[in-house]
Amino acid sequence: MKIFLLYILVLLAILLGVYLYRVLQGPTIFDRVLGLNGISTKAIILLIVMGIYFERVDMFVDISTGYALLNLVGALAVAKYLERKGVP
Amino acid sequence: MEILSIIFIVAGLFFLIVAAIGVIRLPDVFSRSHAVSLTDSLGAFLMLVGIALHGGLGTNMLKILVVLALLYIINPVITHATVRAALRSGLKPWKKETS
Amino acid sequence: MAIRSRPISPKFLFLKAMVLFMFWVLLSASFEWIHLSLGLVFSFAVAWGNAGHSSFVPKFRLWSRILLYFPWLFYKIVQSSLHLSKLILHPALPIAPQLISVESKLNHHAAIVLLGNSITLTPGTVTAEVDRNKLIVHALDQPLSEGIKNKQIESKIAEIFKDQEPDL
Amino acid sequence: MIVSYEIPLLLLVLVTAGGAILVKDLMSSVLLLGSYSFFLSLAWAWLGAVDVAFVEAVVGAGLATVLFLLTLFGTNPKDTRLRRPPLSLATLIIFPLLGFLLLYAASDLPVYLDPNSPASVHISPTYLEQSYQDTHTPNVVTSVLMDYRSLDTMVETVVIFAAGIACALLLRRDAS
Repeated sequence: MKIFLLYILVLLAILLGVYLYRVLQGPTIFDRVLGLNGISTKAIILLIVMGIYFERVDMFVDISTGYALLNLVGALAVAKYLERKGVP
Repeated sequence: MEILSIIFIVAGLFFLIVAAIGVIRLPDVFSRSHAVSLTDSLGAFLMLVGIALHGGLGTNMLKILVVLALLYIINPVITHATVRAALRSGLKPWKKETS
Repeated sequence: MAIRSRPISPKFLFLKAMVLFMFWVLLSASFEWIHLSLGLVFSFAVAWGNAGHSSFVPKFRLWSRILLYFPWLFYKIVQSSLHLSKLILHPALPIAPQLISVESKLNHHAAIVLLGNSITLTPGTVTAEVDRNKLIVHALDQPLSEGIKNKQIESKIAEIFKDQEPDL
Repeated sequence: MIVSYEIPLLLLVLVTAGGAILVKDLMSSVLLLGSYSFFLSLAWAWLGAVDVAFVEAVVGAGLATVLFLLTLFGTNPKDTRLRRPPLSLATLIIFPLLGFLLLYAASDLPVYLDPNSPASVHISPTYLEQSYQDTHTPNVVTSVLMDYRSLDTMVETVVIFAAGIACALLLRRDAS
């Protein structure tokens, strides 16, 4: 089971790399924002899998809750900014 | 229980990988947002339920389900905000050239 | 859409504080009296601090109907996820993205919010703009936009909100 | 079994950091910095420093992004395009040299997770064993921060508070 979880972790890191490609390359700014949202969802899942791997889920779940809430604040701020100022 | 959780996790991974392929392949912001929402809804659900089953009953399972509920509340809001900003800033959705 | 500040109803305040307090207990997972009393104080403070913003006072019957709506929504999510994965993995990428504009007959703020969130949560369709009860939806191909146009989700939500007073 | 899973995470951190420098406009740079702190806090979480990861997520991904955006609100749209001058010769020589020196110095550090390293035999066991009897604080990090070096922490807080008040006074808008 532990090896299986490790494979999942590595696979999730590769998926993070895929989204990072979208953030780095994305033709418009909205592609970057979208990639960032994908990264944060993936990071939340990755943290919980990490918690299962270390058998300390109680600590890691708290961070992922904080991630989720902060991600909301950050993404809404970005969307508000882009709506008000237009595409740079 | 163990096997059930592995099945859930593998199914979730399938949807995550499909969404990543979609984020690379699809042509513009609007259609990519569909791929991201695919991960956010079904992929995350299957992954987290699989992990919660693996952990067994208890407060940890409950906390993981709380994170899942938060994801389900937050993600549509973020996707909608991004897409609305894209539409209002004058981006045109991609159309097939042949039509 | 304007935020009206209305008189704070004590029952609503108490319910909100209790929900926040449950969240606190779940996160702290400790039952010492000092933690519990701190949580109680803070949840009442937070509930009182933003009591003026909410215009939606939930009722028990409504909530139970909304909870019964979620499994059906999840079934729709699974259905359209499989459709979308087939589209993405298809080598020719047979997509036909389109913006469609939908006018709904719902007349509650909460119902419109639920409709928009359901459409966004279902893969393949994203709510791009909401103006009172007119929604602009971006759909990835023809069957998905047909699914929005025949108003299956909307009729379900209208069923939920049928005995509420309209406030839009 | 010790697995070096931190290598892919650090690679992602490196790519984002490079991208944030090389990208063309400031807004993308801010977004890349946000994903940078996501990856960095994943790396912290993998190394077991959960509270550092939490602070990195809160401050780096949440607050810093919002602060950068507030700054960008105040700028002219044409200022956010970046023009980079070509690198000078001194930069090209000094920075690789500095990196080489740091790597050279890092080779003297004890191996990661080595139980015989000076840090884990000299003073840490004392704190780990006695902090609860001394201070009655359940969390060791909190007991070190708030009890053993409480004066230091207090003065730090005073400095941050003074800086915050100074910023608020400088940036305040006049009513007139």
